[in-house]
Amino acid sequence: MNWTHLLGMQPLGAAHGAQIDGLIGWTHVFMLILFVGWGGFFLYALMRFRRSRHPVADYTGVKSHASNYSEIAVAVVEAILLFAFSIPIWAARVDHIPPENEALLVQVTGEQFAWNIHYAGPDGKFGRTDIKLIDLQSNPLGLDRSDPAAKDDVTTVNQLYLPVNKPIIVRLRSKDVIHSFGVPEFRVKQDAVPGFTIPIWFIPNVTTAEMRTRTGNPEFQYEIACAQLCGLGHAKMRGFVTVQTAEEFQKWLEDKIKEQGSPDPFR
Amino acid sequence: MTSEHAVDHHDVDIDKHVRIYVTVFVALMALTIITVAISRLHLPVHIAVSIALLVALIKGSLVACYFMHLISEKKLIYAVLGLTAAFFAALLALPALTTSNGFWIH
Amino acid sequence: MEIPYTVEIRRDTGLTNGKIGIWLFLASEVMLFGALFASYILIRTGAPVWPRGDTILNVPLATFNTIVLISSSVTMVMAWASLKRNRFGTFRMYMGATILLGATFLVVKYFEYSHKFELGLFPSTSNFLALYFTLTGLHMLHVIGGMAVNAYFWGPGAKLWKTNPEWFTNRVEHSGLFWHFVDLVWIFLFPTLYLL
Amino acid sequence: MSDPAAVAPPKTHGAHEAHHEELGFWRKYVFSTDHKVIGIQYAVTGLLFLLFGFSLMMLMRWNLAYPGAALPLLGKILGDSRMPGGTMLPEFYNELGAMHGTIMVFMGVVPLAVGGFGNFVLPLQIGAPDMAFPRLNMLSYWSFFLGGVTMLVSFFVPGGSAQSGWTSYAPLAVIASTGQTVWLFGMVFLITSSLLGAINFIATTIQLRAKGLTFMRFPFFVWAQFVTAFLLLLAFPPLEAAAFMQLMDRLAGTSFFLPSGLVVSGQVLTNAGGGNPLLWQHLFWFLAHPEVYVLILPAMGIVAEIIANNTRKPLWGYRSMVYSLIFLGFMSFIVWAHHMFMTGMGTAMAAFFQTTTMIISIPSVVILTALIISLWGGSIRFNTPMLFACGFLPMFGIGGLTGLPLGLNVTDIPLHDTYYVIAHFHYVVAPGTIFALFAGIYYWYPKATGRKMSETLGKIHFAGSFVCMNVVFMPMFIMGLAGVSRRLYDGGAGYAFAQPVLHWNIVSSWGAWALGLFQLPFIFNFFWSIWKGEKAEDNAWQATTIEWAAAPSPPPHGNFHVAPEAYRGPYEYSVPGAARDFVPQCEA
Ligand code: HEA
Ligand code: HEA
Ligand code: CUA
Ligand SMILES: [Cu+2]
Repeated sequence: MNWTHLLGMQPLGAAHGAQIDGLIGWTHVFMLILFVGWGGFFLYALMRFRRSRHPVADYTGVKSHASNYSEIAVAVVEAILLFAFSIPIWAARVDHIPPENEALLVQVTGEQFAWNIHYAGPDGKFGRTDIKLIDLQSNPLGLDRSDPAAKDDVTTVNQLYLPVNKPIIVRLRSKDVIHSFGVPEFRVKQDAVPGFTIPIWFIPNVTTAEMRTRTGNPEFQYEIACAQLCGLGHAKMRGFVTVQTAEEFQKWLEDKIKEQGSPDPFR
Repeated sequence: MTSEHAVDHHDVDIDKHVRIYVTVFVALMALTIITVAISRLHLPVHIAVSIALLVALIKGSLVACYFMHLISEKKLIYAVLGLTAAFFAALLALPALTTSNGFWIH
Repeated sequence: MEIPYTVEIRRDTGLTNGKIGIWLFLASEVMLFGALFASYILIRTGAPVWPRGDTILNVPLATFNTIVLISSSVTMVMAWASLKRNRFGTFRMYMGATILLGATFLVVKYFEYSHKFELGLFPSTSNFLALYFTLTGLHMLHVIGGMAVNAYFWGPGAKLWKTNPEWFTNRVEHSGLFWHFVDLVWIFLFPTLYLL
Repeated sequence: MSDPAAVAPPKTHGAHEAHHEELGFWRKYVFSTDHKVIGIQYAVTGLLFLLFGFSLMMLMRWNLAYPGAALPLLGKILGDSRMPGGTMLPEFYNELGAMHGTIMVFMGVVPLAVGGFGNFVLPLQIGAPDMAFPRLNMLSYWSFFLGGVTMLVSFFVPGGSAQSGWTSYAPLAVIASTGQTVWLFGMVFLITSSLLGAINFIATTIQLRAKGLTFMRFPFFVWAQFVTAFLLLLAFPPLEAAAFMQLMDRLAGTSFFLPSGLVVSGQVLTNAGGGNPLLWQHLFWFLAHPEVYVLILPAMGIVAEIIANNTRKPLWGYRSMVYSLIFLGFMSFIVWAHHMFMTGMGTAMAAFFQTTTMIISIPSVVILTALIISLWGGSIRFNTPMLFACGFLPMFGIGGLTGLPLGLNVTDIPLHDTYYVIAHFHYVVAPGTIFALFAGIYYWYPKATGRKMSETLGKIHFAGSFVCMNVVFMPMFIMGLAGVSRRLYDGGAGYAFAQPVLHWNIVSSWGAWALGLFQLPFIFNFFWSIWKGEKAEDNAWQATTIEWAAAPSPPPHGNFHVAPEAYRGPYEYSVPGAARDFVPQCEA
């Protein structure tokens, strides 16, 4: 069943998304059943026992204890949703993060009001960063370009480029206040809490191009929506994700390295 | 020793209580000296902490039981304090769990 | 209809209104300081290094203060006992002593604080000091509050002894309960801040 | 209290009260220690704050529906610092949002539900002459009043009021403008007020209940207030502690909630660091989750009373309801972190908190089920109180049920901090709690004034509010599922993915404004009936509970001429073989 569509959620762009939508879908089915069941009984009782139709109340009312079963049923269903689905899926999200050598590691640092994206480059090492070097315009992360590990690092602002079908590990951090990294299509959301570095992972499985044809919207773009109130620019804290084929991504990365590897980036 | 006793009678068992108060006072003094003395030994942190808290706990219960008459209080008061103790525990459990790695920031 | 059980106790609960009231208040106080202690644990366990209290704070002074506060608890309970024994004079004496001991505590604290400030140690200096000042500061507010109540019963409030001695005794007991609680909090603050 | 002064808010006194006997007036209506007067003061002040909080929201809804469009006339009045050229600044939107939340929760619903109904009804229902500590009671009202005034003042300090959400998350709140400091002081007053109130309620319930009124003979409303009082008593202090710490962070430069090395707009903060932003969240939600049950339990209590009275039969499963209530109160202390699922929880914590969250939903189901089953076999009268009570049930149902996908933290991933959350809790607090409170006002109004409110106006009020509430909040589920974040001053207009659902913002807004219009009959009714309302006899609804059966309307000072006694359970309606269809608790 296509829950994503039924629930009016954003089209899926990540491998684990279907699980989540499924769980949301079934939970809503459960809620609907309860609501209709209780609601039906409720309305019927109101009709049937209105004063004009039932002038004398009955002291005992319902004798059967059927309701106990319904309550037990509710408990059982909730237990299933919880132990069979929610807890295991969450465990997969946070405990089974793929090894870094099989994944692309990206550091995303929130700040009022932008997302700073940092790739380690081919050497897989993030260059040293130092708050003393921070410059809002030229070097928002305070990346020390003199550090050898930083030579092949790539940094961008609000532009997250990702290869399709490869596990992505995003290391979330924040420079100032709490932000929240949310990409609706990926079904990921995680607060970026200053003082912590929090990893999240997902596998984007639909390229931006592919999504454009699917949605029939030539301007389609994956958007990073800040979900945590972070000040007056909260509504404007918007980033973009571009999912490309492995080749396209590789090319993009190399171009960037050429462009930024030189001592003075952002020209 | 709760307030239901009229002001005039029970002088005797008041005297008994007063004696208890004095004993407790001496005990508290002693324990105070002991904690300070122990802290001088510079024991490894976790041991120091547990001892210090243990002593504090003893002193605290002495004050609560005798000065605050908890030892001979009504059930209802116990109930209220029991409830409080439960939530107090929840409160103290929180930071312990939060910081220990893997529990919170995965 | 008048409000019952202000003085006489209610059979089934065995309590007066005031007794329940003060204990409920203390329960909320427990949660207040509980939250502060929880914060202390969280911040300390989260910190890479944590100074031993006695490297920064003045243990002898604090020990003296501990003794002062404990003594004040005793005088407090003695004040109440004197009322039980129908000796208003001794009550006045003990209550006076309690208030003076409270004052001594504050004076010592004042010197402790001002010394820290002279050394340029402020709440903003480190989280250890932040906790030290916040916890002791809040505790100090409680001391002041308790002294105010005690002073009231030592002075104007004592009129009640003439008209309704039993009620007065109860009220003194209740303010005593609060005072002992303040003492109790200090008993935990002292080791946590100064000795560990 | 058939006297206008009693129900008019304290502020507007003096002016048209000059003719009253000078001395008596102040002690009688302003600094009164009579629980009924204090209750009415609480209720009216609370209602005014509700109206004010609602007005703030109606203003916000403009920018949500028409982002950037100049608001006609009103925009001018609010001035350039807030709405230059009539278009709303994001700062101002954030002020309104934070204050709407704060006002509605802490200055609207709690004062009305606990301070108002609790104060007025509880002592009467348990046959008490007054609260156990009348002076403390007055103190807690004035502490609340002071807190309220403080909050209002904060709008006029430089930089405007608090703007970091009602949750005041650090570090944002710590680096925010002066308004936040005022907010924190305001909260300290409000918290103090609630703590004093809670002590009073518990002591009163335990000590002053009438002879023969055992706990299992309590009306459900009394139970609800009793449990609520414990929640307030034990959950509020941690927030008070947190408020002190945030004040220290803001005023004394400490770093309880600030980690080291913060860089705010290029500037490195010079604080010592070493703090933890999550500490604030823990302490906040340790209060704020119990707080949400503080918002709902009195509402459930009111609805239970009205349903029993208007079905003319006992509540079904009273005992199981009471046990569920107690269990609910207890559990509400160990679910708080379900508001923090996205702060980076490990599996263990996540498992623990979503399990407790699922568990806590069961007692609510039990209570709601009992209430609905209670209808069966009744002889239902559809007067205004009953209509609002019946409106409450399905609305709370929707709100409560949508709490489940939020409670499972996997499904919370896409829903967290979206309009889905907003919709969830508004269904419980607005068409839920607010409806219950309306029901309570219509129900106990005759007790307070000796007159009934107009049924016709009441039914218009109900019909209009019921429809509008759903028009306002149902669309938010759609927007939430589409992934639109909350607290966006442009309602999501900045995001491409939100475009397909943006039109719902307009629907929602018009719903809110219409809802505002439908409050007019109520406001008119509320004041008009004081003088012109149809006279009501002492037991206006032929009720069994003591406040109706034993006290005159309005009750005199001291409430009862002779101390009532309880001889039976609270809801002995339609007892087979009885002379009337109700046998009061206090009749031998
Ligand atoms: C009165 C207030 C109230 C109540 C009662 C509830 C009840 C519940 N809430 Fe809600 N909640 C809030 C107020 C409330 N909440 C607020 C204010 C927030 C947001 C705070 C913020 O972030 O600003 C919030 C947020 C919130 C979150 C965090 C979401 C997020 O930020 O991501 C979660 C997650 O677990 C949650 C869960 C629940 C659950 C499981 C219940 C359960 O207790 C619900 C149990 C009830 C039921 C299951 C219904 C049963 C009834 C029926 C089945 C009968 C139906 C009847 C008929 C059809 C006639 N709530
Ligand atoms: C008890 C709590 C409560 C209540 C009742 C309400 C009621 C309403 N709320 Fe609010 N709301 C919150 C608590 C509440 N809210 C909170 C906590 C937030 C989060 C804030 C944050 O982000 O930090 C929020 C956020 C919030 C938002 C999201 C803002 C954003 O995320 O950017 C919106 C959007 O539409 C909204 C709308 C409304 C509306 C239309 C009502 C309507 O239902 C209003 C109904 C009100 C009435 C019907 C008034 C009744 C009173 C009278 C008629 C007075 C009569 C007077 C006399 C007789 C004297 N609320
Ligand atoms: Cu960053 Cu909102
Ligand atoms: Cu909650």
